[in-house]
Amino acid sequence: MTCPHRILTLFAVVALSVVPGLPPSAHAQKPLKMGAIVPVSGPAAAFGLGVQRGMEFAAEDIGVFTVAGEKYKLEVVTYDTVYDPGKTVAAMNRAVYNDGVKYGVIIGAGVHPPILPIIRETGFLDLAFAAAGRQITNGENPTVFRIMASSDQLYQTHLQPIIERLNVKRVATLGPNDELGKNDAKVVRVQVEAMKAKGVQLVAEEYYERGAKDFGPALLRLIAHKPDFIETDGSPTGSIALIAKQARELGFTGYFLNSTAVLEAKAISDIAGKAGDNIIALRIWAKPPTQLYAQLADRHQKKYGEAAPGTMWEAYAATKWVADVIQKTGTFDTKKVADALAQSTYPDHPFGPASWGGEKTYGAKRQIILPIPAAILKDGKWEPFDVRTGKFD
Amino acid sequence: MKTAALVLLLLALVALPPLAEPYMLHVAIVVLMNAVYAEALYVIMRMGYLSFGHAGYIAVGAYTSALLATKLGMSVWLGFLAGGTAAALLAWLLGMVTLKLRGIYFSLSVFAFAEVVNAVFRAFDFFGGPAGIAGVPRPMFFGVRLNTHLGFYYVVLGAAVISLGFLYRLAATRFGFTLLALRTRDTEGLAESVGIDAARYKTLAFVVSCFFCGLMGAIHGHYLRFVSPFVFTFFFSTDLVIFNMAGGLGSFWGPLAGSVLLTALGEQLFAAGYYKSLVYAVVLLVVILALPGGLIQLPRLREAWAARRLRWAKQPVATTER
Amino acid sequence: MSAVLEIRGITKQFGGLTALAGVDVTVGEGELVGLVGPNGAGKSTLFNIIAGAIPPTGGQVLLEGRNVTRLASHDRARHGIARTFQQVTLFGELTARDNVLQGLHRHVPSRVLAGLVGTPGYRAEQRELETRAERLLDLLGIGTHRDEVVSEQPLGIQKLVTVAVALATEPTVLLLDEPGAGLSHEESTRMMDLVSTVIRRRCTIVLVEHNMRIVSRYCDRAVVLHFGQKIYDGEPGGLTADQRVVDAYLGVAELA
Amino acid sequence: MEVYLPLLAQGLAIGVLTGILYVLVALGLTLIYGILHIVNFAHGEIYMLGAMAVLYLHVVAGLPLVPTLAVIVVLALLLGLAIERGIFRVLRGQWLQLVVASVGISLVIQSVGWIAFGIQEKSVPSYLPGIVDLFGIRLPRERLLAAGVAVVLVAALYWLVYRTRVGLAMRAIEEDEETARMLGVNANRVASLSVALGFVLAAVAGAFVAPVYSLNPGMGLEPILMSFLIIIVGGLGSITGTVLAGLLVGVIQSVGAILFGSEAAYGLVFVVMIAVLVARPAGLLGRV
Repeated sequence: MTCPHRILTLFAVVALSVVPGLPPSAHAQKPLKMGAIVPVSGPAAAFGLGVQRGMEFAAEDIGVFTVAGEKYKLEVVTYDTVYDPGKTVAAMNRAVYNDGVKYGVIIGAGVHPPILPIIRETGFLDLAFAAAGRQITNGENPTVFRIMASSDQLYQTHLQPIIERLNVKRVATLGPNDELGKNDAKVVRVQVEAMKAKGVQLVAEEYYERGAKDFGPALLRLIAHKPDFIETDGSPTGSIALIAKQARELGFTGYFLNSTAVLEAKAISDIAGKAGDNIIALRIWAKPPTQLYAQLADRHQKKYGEAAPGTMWEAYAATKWVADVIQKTGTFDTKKVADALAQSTYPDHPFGPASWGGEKTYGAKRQIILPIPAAILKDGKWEPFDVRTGKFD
Repeated sequence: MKTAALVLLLLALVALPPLAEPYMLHVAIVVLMNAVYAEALYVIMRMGYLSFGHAGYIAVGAYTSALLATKLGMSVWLGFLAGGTAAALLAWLLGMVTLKLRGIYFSLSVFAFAEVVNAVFRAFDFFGGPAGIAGVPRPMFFGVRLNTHLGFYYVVLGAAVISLGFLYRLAATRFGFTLLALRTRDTEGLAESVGIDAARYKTLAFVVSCFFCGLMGAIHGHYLRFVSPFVFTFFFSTDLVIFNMAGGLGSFWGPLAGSVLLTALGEQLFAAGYYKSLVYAVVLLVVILALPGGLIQLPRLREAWAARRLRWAKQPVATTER
Repeated sequence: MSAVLEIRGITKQFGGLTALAGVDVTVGEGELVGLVGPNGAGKSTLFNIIAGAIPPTGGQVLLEGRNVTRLASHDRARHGIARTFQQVTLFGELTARDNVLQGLHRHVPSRVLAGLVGTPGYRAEQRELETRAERLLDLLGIGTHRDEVVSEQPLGIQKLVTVAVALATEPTVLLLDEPGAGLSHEESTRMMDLVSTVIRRRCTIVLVEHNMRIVSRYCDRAVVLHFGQKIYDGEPGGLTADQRVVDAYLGVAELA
Repeated sequence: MEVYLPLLAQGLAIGVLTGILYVLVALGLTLIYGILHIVNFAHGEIYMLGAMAVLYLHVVAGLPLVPTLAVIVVLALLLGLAIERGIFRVLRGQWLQLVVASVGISLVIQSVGWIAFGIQEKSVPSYLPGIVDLFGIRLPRERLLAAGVAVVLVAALYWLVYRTRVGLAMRAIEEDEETARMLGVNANRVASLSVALGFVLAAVAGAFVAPVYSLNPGMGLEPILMSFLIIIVGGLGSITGTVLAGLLVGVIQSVGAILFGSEAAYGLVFVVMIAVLVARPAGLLGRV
């Protein structure tokens, strides 16, 4: 095969391979595609798995619905971002421009900056699962909603009450050295400074490589400052369990706080054993807050044989909420749906009645407001850790 | 005949895009970028040097251009060149040191360099730390900012045509030909004895390779409109090596074929990262074991097998490359 | 006859071992000098010092009167010193013609820009180089093998290609390291015939050889090294008569 | 922050213990490189398979620890022989193809791992829970166990390589293969054995380090990066070099973290690596 033919075959293969996906099979109702643009491999895979399964459960429960006289069924399409900004752009290009996806859940403050321009240009309705990142929910991004409690919200409402209740005086922070970790540390610093009068001070701040397994070096320096409270920002399950275990090994006896994690009591106690006690986790329910919450948990256990990752419930709720609003407004136009969504409330969210807020902090009503639980780990089980929570608007 | 086919292909690449969907333009952009990265790496792989750290030089290019554009408001076109030059400069500095090493020593030293580059970008706020640098602007073209896929496609196409043209012709020059003389420690001795300053040629080859990585890295950063230490990772470097090996190191067309086919294929496997790495790995192993010359050797498979059987008989179990 | 290559007081220490102790040799233009000595006498060490592969501990190497002792081997090659290696070393994956081309390229400016553009002048120059390479291979009688990859050729052919590559740099002094080694009797005779007739006309030759019959038959002069010292420098014919050479090296039976 | 003695002592102890774990993980890599000059990029994945084997055999299936280890050693041997025979031998002599093939193997095992073992983080309960308090320095028992195993394996490796006929054959092949072959050393069998043993060391390392950290299919990447660092700093192919470098890196990370913070310590380790590469390309004790 001489050289020129080789070039032509190359060109033909490229053209062929980008042919858009197969046309949707023409069964009774047309599919409404919703994207799960989440990490399904790599260190943050557990976050993505919960969202994917939560959305699929929601699609099953919603079943067939009508919009402007047409019958539709929700179809969840997963695009693996591997928590890498470059791959997230590729996923968005595929979803938005090829598969015609207009709605989706996207995980990770760190991967948002390169796709926000695409979201603004195409009006993609992004249900963001991103605790940090003030630049996500604001006036410039009308179609971006944060469907989980943000770091600002968590810490503004919970940090000071928890510190007071435990009578903590020396706070230290240890988080992943990425967008999430650095942002949470900033928010914590502000809250702790506000309690200077009560003698509370921030004594140490350390970071670790996301996905690292050995926290000895970071913990050594931290524990040297004799903290009685270690805030571990957005450390995932594997990390917080190892941090607890290794910190106890180094003689730390105080409390841990974790804000945005996907924590299962069993997973932590398997890894850390008794060392896992006294971990306080925000966004984790010790007792199911609603009937729906418990049903979803059992359904996941039956179907997958393992405990549900913590992101499942919020993804389930957001998907159903958006589907309801689309049905009510009778249009797929994301601008209209976004405006309607912002005004609407969602009483049967698995966490409890939910609405939108955040104008004061973010300048746009795009931050979900819902009951924020706190729980403390005792002998491998979560126990409620109710504190009088501060206000967030 | 060959030039006619090339001109035909170029015409298609220039004329067809306005009709294409934005997604196809996205894939074309990614394919063109990976083709330039693969061919840039090929310059030193053709010389027998395997690098697991080229993503580091791509990152240097991307960050240089992004910083110049966001912090100094410099014209993006100059940023592209600055990205290439910065990577080339770093390659020159480090090349003098690492190129004394051969074989796996060299591969691992370049890999270490890439890890340090990422660590530095993550550690210091000047580089935006772990959050990276957002709001990296697209270039302006007669007053219009090229924010559309089509607009930016032509920027990438232009850069790719220039880069690939240069790299293709480079192999035909005496400089390119001389690089073939430096494949192993022994041939390097022979090269020195016929008057080839091996160290200078190797460093120049490394600088050229890293220049084009930096140049396209800069363009890549402006395409994403964002640079972060989590984009150009170790796996990015291994992908480029896989493109080269799968395509075949025998000629310029090898890495081109490898990168075009695997990138286009990779774009289809969006559902899960591990499907893509599984397919890449299986293609790589099949090619290395069954097609000694890579995909472009397909037409001359029997010869390639015969050559390997002959070579295999004399080969030691312990590879001699220290 | 002006001196082409002068070696003045070259010494070389490897840690405690003295490989060369103050060797002086002068080679005139067009001479064919045999460097002789038992294994470990320092022949290859001297060779490598002249070629610039290893630096001497003391002494000087002069090429056409110019001191090249400090020059790296690639600079020395440009000034006219070419060599072959004891173990056959070639650009294994390239054809015979390409191997020779690598040598030829040293005397032509690389002109990268012209090459990139592929100007007619550059292409003509390239074709001319290729014909010169083919002529060089024909000269050594291996023209028919020019398009074959050298690693797949028998030793005899490979050895001739190594000589062709060295000759391609148009050297003033050619250092041949045991050209006949590993070859059958006819092959080594054919090689030496080539060396003493065709190649000799192109440059001065210093050849390392431990086979006395070859040195006596082909070389103008023989220089004998023994434990790093020069113990004989003169007509090959006189070798057997010189008592020191006999004691140090030959053992009478072998020479007869 | 006042840096006082007990903290430094604790840091040093943790550094040494972590360093020994690095040595345990890097041992298999050193053996294969030492004999065949192949850097096995799939080493991290074999380590992961060892850990997963403990999870599924010992924890899930309930097989006692010792039989589990026996099964792991046998499986690792077979996998090593298969990969050497099927992949490495075909590419004999071509170091570039060999290295890239091992990258391919690593990606295959990792991808299949994600599919087979699922995404959720898993764990293996500790064989020896609790800590030992030595003059105020707290040392986790499970790490001491892993360190003990490392010391045993290093000693066994020394004994094998320097005290047995097999070891002699291995060194012969590494030193001068042609002569070794002429003296009747079966190069192929030595190659197979070396790779198989390297895989066993990797899998056993995985089995003993599993309880210390948590498990997921991608757990092989971080140890492999650290092992590369160590065999380069220590000198490719030298067992003593690996041990020294492992301890050095462990101590630099922990003491470095106390003095400069853990992020800087991570960067510091790579800077040391490049410094060693530049000063002594062969590493502390390696031979080029």
